[in-house]
Amino acid sequence: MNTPFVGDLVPDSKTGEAFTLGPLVTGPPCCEPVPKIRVESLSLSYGQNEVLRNISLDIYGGCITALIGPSGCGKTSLLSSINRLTDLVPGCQVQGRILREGGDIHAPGVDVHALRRDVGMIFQRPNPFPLSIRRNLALPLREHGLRNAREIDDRIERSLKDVGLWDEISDRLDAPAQALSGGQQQRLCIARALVLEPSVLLMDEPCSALDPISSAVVEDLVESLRGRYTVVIVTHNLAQARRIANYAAFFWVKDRAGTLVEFDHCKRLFESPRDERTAAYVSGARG
Amino acid sequence: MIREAALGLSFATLTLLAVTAFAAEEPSTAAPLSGQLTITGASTIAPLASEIGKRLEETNPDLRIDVQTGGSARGVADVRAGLAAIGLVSRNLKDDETDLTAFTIARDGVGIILNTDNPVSVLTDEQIVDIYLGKIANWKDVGGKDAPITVVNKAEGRSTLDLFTNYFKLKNSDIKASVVIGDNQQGIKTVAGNHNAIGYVSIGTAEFESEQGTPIKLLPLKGVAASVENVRNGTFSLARPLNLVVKAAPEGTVKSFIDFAQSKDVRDLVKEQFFVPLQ
Amino acid sequence: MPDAVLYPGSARAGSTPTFFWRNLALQSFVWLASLLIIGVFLWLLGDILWRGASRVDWEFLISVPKSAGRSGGIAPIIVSTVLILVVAIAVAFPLGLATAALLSEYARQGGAKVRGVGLSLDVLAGVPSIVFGLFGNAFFCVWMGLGFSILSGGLTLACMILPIVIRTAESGLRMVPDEWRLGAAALGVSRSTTIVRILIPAAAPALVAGLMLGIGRAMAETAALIFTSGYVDRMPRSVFDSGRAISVHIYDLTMNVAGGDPNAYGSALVLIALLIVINSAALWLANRALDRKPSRS
Amino acid sequence: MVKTLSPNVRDRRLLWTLSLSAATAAGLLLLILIFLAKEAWPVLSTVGVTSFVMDSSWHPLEGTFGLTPMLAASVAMSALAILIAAPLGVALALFCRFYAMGPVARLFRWAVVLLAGIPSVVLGLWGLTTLVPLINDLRAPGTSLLAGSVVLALMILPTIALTTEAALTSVSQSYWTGASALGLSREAIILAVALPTARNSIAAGVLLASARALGETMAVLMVSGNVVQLPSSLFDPVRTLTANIALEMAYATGTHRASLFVSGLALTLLVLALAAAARRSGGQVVHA
Repeated sequence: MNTPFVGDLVPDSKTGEAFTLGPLVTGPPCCEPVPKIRVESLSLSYGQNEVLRNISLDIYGGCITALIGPSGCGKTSLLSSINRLTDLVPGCQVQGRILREGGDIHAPGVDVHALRRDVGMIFQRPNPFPLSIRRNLALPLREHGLRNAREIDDRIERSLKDVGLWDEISDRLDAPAQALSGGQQQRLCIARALVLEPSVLLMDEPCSALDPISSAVVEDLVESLRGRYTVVIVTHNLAQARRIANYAAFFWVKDRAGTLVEFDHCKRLFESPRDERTAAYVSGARG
Repeated sequence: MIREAALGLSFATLTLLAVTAFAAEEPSTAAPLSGQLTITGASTIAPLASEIGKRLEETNPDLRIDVQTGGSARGVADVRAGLAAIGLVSRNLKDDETDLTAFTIARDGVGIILNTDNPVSVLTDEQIVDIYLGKIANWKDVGGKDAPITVVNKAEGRSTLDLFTNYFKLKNSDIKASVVIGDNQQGIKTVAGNHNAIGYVSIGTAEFESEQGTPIKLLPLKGVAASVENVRNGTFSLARPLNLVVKAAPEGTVKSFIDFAQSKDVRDLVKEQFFVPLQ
Repeated sequence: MPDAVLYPGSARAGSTPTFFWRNLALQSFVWLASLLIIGVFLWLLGDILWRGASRVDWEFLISVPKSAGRSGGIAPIIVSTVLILVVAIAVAFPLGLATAALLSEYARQGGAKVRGVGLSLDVLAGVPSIVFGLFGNAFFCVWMGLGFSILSGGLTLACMILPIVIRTAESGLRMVPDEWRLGAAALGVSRSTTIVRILIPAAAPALVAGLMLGIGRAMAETAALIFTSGYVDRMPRSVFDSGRAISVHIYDLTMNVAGGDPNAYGSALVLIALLIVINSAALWLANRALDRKPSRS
Repeated sequence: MVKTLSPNVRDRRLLWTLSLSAATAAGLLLLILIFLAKEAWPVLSTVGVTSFVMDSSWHPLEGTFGLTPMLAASVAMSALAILIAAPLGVALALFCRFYAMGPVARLFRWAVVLLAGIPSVVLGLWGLTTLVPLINDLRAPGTSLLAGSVVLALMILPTIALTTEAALTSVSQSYWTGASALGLSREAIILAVALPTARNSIAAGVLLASARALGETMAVLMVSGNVVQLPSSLFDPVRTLTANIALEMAYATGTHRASLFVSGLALTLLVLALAAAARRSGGQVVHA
């Protein structure tokens, strides 16, 4: 708890390779200098395979944090441990802590459903349920106890407007969701997360399975979410990270486990990286 | 949707159950005969008993007669256990079955059948015994073609087998069968499909099948032709009674059924099933 | 030549003729075998059609059997058969679906216990129907006091088709892509809702297919039903009545009733027609389930 | 109604319900075994297991209880049926998957499903009136191990064909594309890629089919002759364990009846062994 996070990079006392970072000094006005989520010495393994080693990282409220790095360095695993989706993976062990607004999400008695309601997640491939568009959005609402049909409809409308889908599909809400185009499906999935009014959104390469035009639409959408939501996004598209993120964390595989190499303001990480691996990666020389 | 359908289905079944449970407890009306009568036993008699039951139900709409098939032994066992009011036994009662009373409703002869392609037309009792014991294994030994004999025998426990082995003083374990069959028609089909087979089946059905063009023929026994007529007049000796058996003196519905089954009213049914009506 | 890539040991360069003959042999075997099977099948079907078609008309379907089934129709037999099936499905489907959901969705947590369930299902699938008949007779008819009844027969068949329903439903559920499970979990949707609202509808075609297999097996069953649902060929008034299933009817007509063959073939034809109807209905249902337009429940 | 329950409670209830169902399903087998054992006990306790194994003949009314010939007949008939049905079934699946055009494949598949649904009684009847006379022309009496095996093969062929086809379908399309990209012929792909990949599932399907073959009753009863003897040739009439039960059960009482339950128990244990073997081989089993 007493890890300093004011000021600049402080090497971790144990490995000297994990970092924490102070609040953004010159960031956009939406960013609050308060860590919404704090990852403390997190290690994660699937059975014998260590995937993440000793990650410490602060995620600031209202900002977009990009996780970058080559494939297989544990970015997605980190993402799914924030909403405890890793619980579903047999043999997955998590060490260290993840604090959400000060409370450990792994503490006994934490309602995992409530956690996931507040921490939405978008996947790489759009995964609308094999139901109608309306039911895709109504299902999570009903699940979390909303029964009033008008309120459900209102919230469906609002979230569809938020993702810019309302004008496109408001006349066919009862059509199967899987009849939508890929980009529309992904925006529907974002709407499905937003309809629960979460405070955090985890995005696992939300644009990588889409065509360039849809990808641009979704990217604009993500950017528009800044300020209202805390967004953590995994992306392989460095230009995209550079365009939209306030913070960036660079991961690299060391001894077959993912480690955090550098965490900084996005601009600084790209323009004047401290670590040579980061420099090589962001310049396109490696990775 | 599937879930709804399943729910609907379960609901429908439950309703059905409830309704029928109610229906089952309905008090009987003032019709002459009512209630349910369960009859189990010999598969030979079951079709006949079933038809008799239906005819009795026609005049007594509240009466239900359920006939279940099995074997004579099951008829005896179910009557003893009280599972059935009447048992069907297609043989005379044995010495250890004196606790039961039998009412004969018809007679049935058992005849030896051959395929019509078989030139043999007469076999003596001794020859039949030797064939079943495997001492004669080729038709040429009894005046037929040079072909191995296919011996068709009945499965253990059947009363036709009992009748056959008793008549010829055979022990079932000594019989060298090539085919063991269950019910009557299987015997007829087996012999019809095999030129060199010999078997024994109910005479009435064999006569009928033969008339229908099934390639089987009945052999005379001791010079007496195997025919329904000769069973009726008692000259054909390989015959058996078809019995209804009860534990206690019959009364009520049971008595009515037995009386009806023995009456002239069902003669046509007995003939229809190729059995021999009582004199 | 390219085969050398896959058969480094067996292939010699330039040995194309070997492969030519091998390919030809396989090709002819596949063709011959398929034609043989279809030939035998057509022979069988043609046989039944030829012998049964003259018997089957509307009258045959709506009248009661006369003279032990030699003449008359099979209306009560059809009703009994359908009732037995309804009972069997109403019991086996929910039970099977629930068990399948456990096996596919919770298998990891169950460990040895779930494996035990799986093994016992495999054995159950192999238990001869006649043994089910013995069991059903002693358990449902005698011990539970249901007697010879459609209910006893249906319950016995439910036991018999349960493993089929479970195994097909299980594999159907397993084939539902994980992304929906993850997506639902990420929304904080409970497992129960995920299973009921997403996975089961998604697996509907497989579930229906499994049910169809079960129904097919159940309809064709003779041995288990003679001892449980019984022999009475009267129109059943309730599921507590004894009722003769169509395959029992066919068996009795062919094995026990002289002159019963024509009606036996007629009944067999009806049975096969029923199977076709049920099969097509299931396919139609499965397709509808796939692209149905869900209402706002 | 659901509103008042938190997701956790709902999940716990669901798990409970599902476990209960699974326990019922699994308990069923136990119930059947217990019941069989209970009914078989009177004769097992007095006569002993050894006479069921050692006695050379089956005349329960005369005190001999040898099940070995029938066990041998059951195994031989099933094995022979598999020997006939497995190559044919796999060939049919290959045909539907790799050779036939769309509608033809659908037609064949439909025929196979229909064949799976033909009641064993009808197959038995067909066997008795058509097949048995044919075999009888070769060698009397026609009702034989061979007739039983052929009818059984017809019955289990759909199972094998459908399982194999399901397994072949699950062999991913990418293999097909990849193998085609290497310029392999259709036959090479089948032999080198498709069949080896689907091997386990096919094996599991065959084991399942053999369990079915072992358990089949009515058709076998009608065509195999039912004489209790160790088969020495294909043309010998034999009696299987299932046919034994069906032939005599309705007529059996006392020790005779109990010894038939021993048949049932023996059969179930045989299937248990098969199922364990199928588990070990480990493919995904499709029931058809």
